[in-house]
Amino acid sequence: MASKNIVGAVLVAGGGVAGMQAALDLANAGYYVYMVEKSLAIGGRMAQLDKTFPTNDCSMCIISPKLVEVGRHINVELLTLTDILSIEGEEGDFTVTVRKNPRYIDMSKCIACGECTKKCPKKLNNEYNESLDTRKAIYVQYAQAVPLKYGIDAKECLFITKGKCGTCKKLCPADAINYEDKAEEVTFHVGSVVLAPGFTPFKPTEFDTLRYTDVKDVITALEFERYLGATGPTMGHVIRPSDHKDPKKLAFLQCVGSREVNRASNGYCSSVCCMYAIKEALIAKEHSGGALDVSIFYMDIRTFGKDFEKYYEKAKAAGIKFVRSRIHSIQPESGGGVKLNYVTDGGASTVELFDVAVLSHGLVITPETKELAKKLSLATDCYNFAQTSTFAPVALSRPGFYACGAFTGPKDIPSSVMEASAAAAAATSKLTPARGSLTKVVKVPTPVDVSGDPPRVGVFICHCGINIASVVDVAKVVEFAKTLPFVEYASNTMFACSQDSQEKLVALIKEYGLNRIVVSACSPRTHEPLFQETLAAAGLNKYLYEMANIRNHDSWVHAGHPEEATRKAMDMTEMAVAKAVLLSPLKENVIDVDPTALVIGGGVAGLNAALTLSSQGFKSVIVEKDSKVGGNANRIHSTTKGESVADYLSDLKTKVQNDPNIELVLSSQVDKVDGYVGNFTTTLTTGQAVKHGVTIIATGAKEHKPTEYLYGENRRVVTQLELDELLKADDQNVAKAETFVFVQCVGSREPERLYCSKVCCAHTAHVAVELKKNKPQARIFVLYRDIRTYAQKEDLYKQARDLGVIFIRYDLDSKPQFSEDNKKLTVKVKDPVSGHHLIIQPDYAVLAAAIVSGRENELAMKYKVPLDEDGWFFEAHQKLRPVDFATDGMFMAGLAHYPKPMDEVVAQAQAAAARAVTVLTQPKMTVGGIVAEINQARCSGCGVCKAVCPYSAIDLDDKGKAVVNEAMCKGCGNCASSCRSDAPSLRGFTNAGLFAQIATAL
Amino acid sequence: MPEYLVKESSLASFFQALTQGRRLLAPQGQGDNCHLEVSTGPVSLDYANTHLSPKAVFFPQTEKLLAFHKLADKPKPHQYQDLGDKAEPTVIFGIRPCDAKGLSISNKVFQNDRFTDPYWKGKYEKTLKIGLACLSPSPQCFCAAMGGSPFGEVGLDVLAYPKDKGLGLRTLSPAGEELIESTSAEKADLASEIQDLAKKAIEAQGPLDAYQAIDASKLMDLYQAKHWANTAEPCLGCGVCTFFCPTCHCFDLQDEANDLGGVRMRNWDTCMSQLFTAHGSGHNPRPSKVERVRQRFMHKLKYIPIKQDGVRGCTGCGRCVVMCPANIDIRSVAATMAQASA
Amino acid sequence: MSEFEPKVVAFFCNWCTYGAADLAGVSRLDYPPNFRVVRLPCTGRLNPKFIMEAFKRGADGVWVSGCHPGDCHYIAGNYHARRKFVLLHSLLETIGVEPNRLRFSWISSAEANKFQAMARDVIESVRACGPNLTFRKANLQLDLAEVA
Amino acid sequence: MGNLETITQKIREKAKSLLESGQAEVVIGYRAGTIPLVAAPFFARSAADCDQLVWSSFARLNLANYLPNRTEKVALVAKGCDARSAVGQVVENQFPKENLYLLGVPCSGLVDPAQVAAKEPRPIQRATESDDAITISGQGFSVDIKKAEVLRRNCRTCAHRTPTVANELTGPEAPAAKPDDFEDLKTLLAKTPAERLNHFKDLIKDCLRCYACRNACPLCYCPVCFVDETRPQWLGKSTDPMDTMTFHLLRGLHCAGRCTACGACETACPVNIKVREFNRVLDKTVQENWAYEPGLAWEQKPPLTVFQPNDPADFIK
Repeated sequence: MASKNIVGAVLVAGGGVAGMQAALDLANAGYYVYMVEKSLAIGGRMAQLDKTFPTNDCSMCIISPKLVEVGRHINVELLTLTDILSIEGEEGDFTVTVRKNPRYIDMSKCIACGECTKKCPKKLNNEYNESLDTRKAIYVQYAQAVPLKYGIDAKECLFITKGKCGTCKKLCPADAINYEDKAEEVTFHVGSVVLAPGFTPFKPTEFDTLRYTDVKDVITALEFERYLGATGPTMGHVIRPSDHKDPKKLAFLQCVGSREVNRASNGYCSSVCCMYAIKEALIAKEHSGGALDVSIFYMDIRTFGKDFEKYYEKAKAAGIKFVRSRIHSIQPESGGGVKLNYVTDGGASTVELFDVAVLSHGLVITPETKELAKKLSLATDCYNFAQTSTFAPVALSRPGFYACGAFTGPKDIPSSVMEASAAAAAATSKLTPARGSLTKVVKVPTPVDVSGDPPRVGVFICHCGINIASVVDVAKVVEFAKTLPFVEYASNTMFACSQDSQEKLVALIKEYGLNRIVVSACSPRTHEPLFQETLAAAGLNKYLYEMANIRNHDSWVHAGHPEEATRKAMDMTEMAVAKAVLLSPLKENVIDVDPTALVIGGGVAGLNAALTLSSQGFKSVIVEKDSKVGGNANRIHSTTKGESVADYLSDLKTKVQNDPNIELVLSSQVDKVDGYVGNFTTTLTTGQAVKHGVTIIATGAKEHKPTEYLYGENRRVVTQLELDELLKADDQNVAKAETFVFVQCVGSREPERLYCSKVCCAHTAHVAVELKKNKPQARIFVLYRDIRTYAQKEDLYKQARDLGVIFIRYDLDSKPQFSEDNKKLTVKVKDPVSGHHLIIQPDYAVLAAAIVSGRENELAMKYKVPLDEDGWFFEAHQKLRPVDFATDGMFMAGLAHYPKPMDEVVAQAQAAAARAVTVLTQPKMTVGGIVAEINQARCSGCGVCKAVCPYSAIDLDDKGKAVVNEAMCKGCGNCASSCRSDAPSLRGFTNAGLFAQIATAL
Repeated sequence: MPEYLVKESSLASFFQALTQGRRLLAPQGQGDNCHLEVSTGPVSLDYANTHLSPKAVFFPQTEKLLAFHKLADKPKPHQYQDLGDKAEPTVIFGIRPCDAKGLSISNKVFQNDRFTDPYWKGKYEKTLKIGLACLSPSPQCFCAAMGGSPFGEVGLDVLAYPKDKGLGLRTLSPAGEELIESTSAEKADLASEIQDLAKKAIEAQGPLDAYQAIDASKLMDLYQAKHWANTAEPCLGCGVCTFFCPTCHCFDLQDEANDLGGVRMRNWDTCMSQLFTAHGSGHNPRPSKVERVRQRFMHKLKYIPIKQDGVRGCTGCGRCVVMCPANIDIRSVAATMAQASA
Repeated sequence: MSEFEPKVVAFFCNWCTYGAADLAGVSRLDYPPNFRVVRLPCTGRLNPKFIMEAFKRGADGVWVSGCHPGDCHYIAGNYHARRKFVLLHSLLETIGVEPNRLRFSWISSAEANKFQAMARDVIESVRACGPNLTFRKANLQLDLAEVA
Repeated sequence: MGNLETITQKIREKAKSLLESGQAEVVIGYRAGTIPLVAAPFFARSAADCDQLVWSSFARLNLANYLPNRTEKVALVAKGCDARSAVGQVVENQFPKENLYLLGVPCSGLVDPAQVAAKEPRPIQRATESDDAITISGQGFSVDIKKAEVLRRNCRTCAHRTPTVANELTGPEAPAAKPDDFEDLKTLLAKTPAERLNHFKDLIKDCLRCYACRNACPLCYCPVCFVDETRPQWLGKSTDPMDTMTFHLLRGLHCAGRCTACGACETACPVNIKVREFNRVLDKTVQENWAYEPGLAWEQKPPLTVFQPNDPADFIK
């Protein structure tokens, strides 16, 4: 490798949530990223969602900061409307050729004002809203799109296709339209490739019995999602499509295009449909004020993720009906609605009418992705998902190629995000020498010290072409601004954000000695960073900036009231000036980062995290309380893919032991913790003090000790892990055994443990298959509540059934009964199909005992990180930050977060390492800016600020007074508003500034 | 000065005459609820003292001093307008001698050879003060011990006392004389009666020798005495004592402005507040309540006597004794001071 | 204009409701021009005294809006804010501030329509309350005529 | 011996033994006032001092107010509300728990001088008390008044008269009163907003902005109170009614979820404003929304330091 050229850049294909996360982690770890997206904008499927389960977070709200971050990242090159043509070479140095398709819009000129789209005569299906409404031929994909630039649909544009029209070009105030735009081929080099092409929803068009194509009131779940969305075709109002009336009864049909080998050839479970159906059902019901009647028709409810089971219970409590039945066909009703025939649990055939049938369609690989995989010679499974191994879950069959998201199997957002981070780590494990070689750094002059100088405010009022000026009397606002206190200079500008305006701004700052800048233009949410960069370029502290949003909040919404709009623009400008006058230059301090990680827990997660960090060139210390590493994996026989865990573990141990970057401290635990991100000092119970920049908590979990089913009383009753141990040891009794009963959900999904342990169903199916293969005459019964072999693991379930394993369902109120007579074990269970009781006398009864958390309260307190009510470590955000804690520099991996199978454990460990690298890779960290500070003279030490700080950034010092750790503060200002004596203040949003704004608002 | 008599039957015409060309302020209400209010006619004499001291008439809690505007389009922008001297001719009836003495002490602060406060002066000089002597003191009263008397005459134009359901009067200034002459009051010789009544009223108050001892002590001995920490310990720092004190006169200047202009005003301030002495730098020469409590008692019992020829800054009205939530009784404090410096 | 035009001070969190207002702009959803927005990072930054100050200075109404519970960009800012709002709301309502003068909402950055509807509702209900003459500081009575 | 004397005796004995053993360096309790109907805060540091300690129905101040910033070991003579305030101060880091000895007094309610004056307007020279009644006398009169008729309003609805957390009680538990049902507030809410605003404006019309209510309050230990803020000085210092109202509203808000209804604020008010009216509005809100009462246990978390995801707030649209 050393002799070869290693390129410090990575290609990320796909701009969905997985691709974005991978790109950010890569770019923040010192690699240049080419992000290729075939559509106009990034965001992917998540941008189409209304809410996300199980927190009902607004999808757009949580994704849009990520969109902006990717869009603005100096080391992420966004290539939209781009197709990959070829990738040649090998890991370390690939040559990528792409085709950039024409947008017909000059991105550097487009200000996304939307004037062009108003008069475009073409009305086309709006893909963002699943074609439920229309868009124009010149359009943005969705309102919050990044890049927020229009594009022309060349196939439909009248000018491009027929040479007629040209209206948009006439209307564009920024002269951004270029009908002559051409496709171009571009070639660049990368060291590795991360593929995140995502999925497409299964189109139920071929299922003629479901009548999707011809019955209006049969819709897909994604269509329903758009109806729910505030930006959807009905602005969040659920309708019955046939007559736009409020529906009263709604049916969700699960597994449409999933778990379906006959008609769809999709044998796998799509993993997310149960949850999204519950989500859509709940939200629709909520919208209706509870009146809506919702039924979900399902085969197994698969709510296996963190907090999913509680969500399911919440839905039941909210009155959502769950009917275990797979609907074969839908009949339309005259006058709207549909008729469903189904058989209830009791066997009764039922007919029920619904207003709308929602098809919970599965996730499938697109033909383009299939084509791409083929072109790149990547191994795929029979469903076109890319093949990976349990122990390298994001590495594809060809070196240098990595994947995240639905490409390797259907999965939800947090899993995709986890994999994205994991892929970022894996994709750079061989690129370490080139880290930082291609990344750009912004160089700005040292800001002039203006503290103590009287404010000299420069005010710039933007016309935004005609966007502002056609409504607001800009000249009048300028004249008004000149009369405001401390204003030294005020002028208007056609486009404040244009390159020449920016240059002029720099010149004016110097010419007039301006030390505060106010721009009255558009939204600070989109444009503040741009202007701040300009201030920095002019040698002014970038925080001496304030913006008045006289476009989005004024001219665009008060077009009919130009006088009031002008008055409002004046007020808004005055408010901005009043605040600007009181702004102080904010310091950003640099702190050292100790480039070492402390990994707590030496199980598969901890070891993988440390190895991944080592591959990135970072040292770690693993602290393991046991006298050996490996954790629970020491007890597991083989993975659901049949790989030997023992072999893997011994390989892993060898690697760790031989790795000079890894120090292993056995039989030790964390004793005392000091410090914060970049600068932790953790003292171990061995007395050793470890200095580290980040902490990864991978403390694992335990197998629940069952208190039922004669466990511990009868030797034939064993837990799943105990059976694995017997299998590992080639136990003769097991080998001789003829009859096995597996009982699922032992201790899981019970009121006191309201979660699914996630791994048991697949593991049971796997073991059952193995036992059957070894001894086909063996009689194997699986007693279950819902079989949850999600994703491609569904194949195991099918295989087990094909091999003759008998699956018998039981309910929580009719659990299997175990009895013992003369050392003979008898299991009695009611077969719900026949209604009869089955009596089984097994040689072994295997209990799928729950996975329970270690309830690491002490550890959590020491690092000031939270646990949820089940004792799992609580992540910063369930969807988008699944391995981060809210507290900076703290990460988690493995079962400490939630039960999960080994491939997900490895992925999460790699992800935690990737996230850790984004911290460790910077020798110095910049902290400060808009953060809180404490005036200790006003502090009583009552601790309210500390209690309300979501980031544990406030502590009490040895005098009992509050102090803010700038490295951990995110600037929310909770402390500042909670303190009764105003000891904390939030820089940039001080009381003085806000009071000044209130005063000038009136 | 001569004495006069107002018979019960002529009370109405007496008060009627007082209101001629001026407003009459007189106590209304009972107990804690007794206030100086504008009155037209016969007033109740059945009250211990007004809830607040009469200083508020001359030195209101909030007083606007001047106004300014900042409208560039008006003539003479940024000029200010004096809001003082809007006093109307007034007569106050029923000031207790302790409070009258308090006013005279404050008067020397607001009007002296170095400085004249026009806001105080205007009101003070347009007001005639008719005192009402105390026949029976309340448990908190100790005016005599402070060098005053229930029949004290300091600061008054006329001293009245209840007599046979009417009033006995003694005029104490030419203005007072002129005022009474304009009423139906008849001349009478009441000197010996006044002397007797005053003697009785003084005897009803307990003697307190501590004050002489304080007068005799050295300032620094009193100042440096060890007891102040203990004396101040129960103090809540509320400053109620100063708000009710007839001789407390400290104020704080404040500007309030909006986008049109603003006003400058003064508000009562209190030395019990840490903000009272806080410097812009953050330094505070009276950082704790110990210094602040010492300041108050030293001011009343030592500093003012030094500045005002031996006249004590406390007039013995007893309001602070009653009002102090922590029952810090100036009489006990004086005793402690006397003891400590002895 | 003879009709009373209410003045409303609005406090929006940067991440949700300010974004919704941005989106309302993009979507050209018109609403009355009567309120002025103070942008906060989070409703958690909103000290109740800002609301008092707005009224004290003569605002006819105050509108506070942030992320839906659970959506806070800062994890829990709006949860803490909500408790403060509960207190302030009950206090002001009890002491006799017309409920329509002080409005609260959760509007996500995607809910431009809700934003528009709420904006209209806020202004119209404040308009119905009439000018705030009672819960404000009296004018300074500058006697400007005299000064001039 | 009446109950009051027994308690006084017990306080003195315990105070002496605590001081002697060094368990306390100061005993904060009450002495007899220098004027009738008053018991004053008193700091006993010697056995001789202890003989001045008394218990009476006039012990209206909240002695927890004297805890913050004190470095000595303190034994606090604490009635129910004082004890709760002291616990609150420990929770809020204002006093170390290990330095605090709570000598709990089961309280049967304290006498409101304003109500006494309403019954007997003549100047009172002397007041004595038995367990059930007080005897007041002045020039030419002596009157007995049943305590139950002149209890402070907060005492009439005190559900925690006996300290819930104390190192020791001076006697058997006092029967709790029927808790505040806020009926008057409910009646008030039925009136129009304008009527309610007038009611509250009228309530504070005499306010002198002396802040005695604040200074007497054990919750008001801030180094700088919002009324004294100068950068920016947003609250006017004059007697402007809106500035005054703002003071009372924010004072109420700052006490919300922390107020133990001790009534010290009303005791201290020199112009007899029922300042607790503001607190009661919020007491009601806190109890209804978060079922919280402060100062009942060391482990309590004040309601503005925590939240529940499903906290009620229907008024937020």
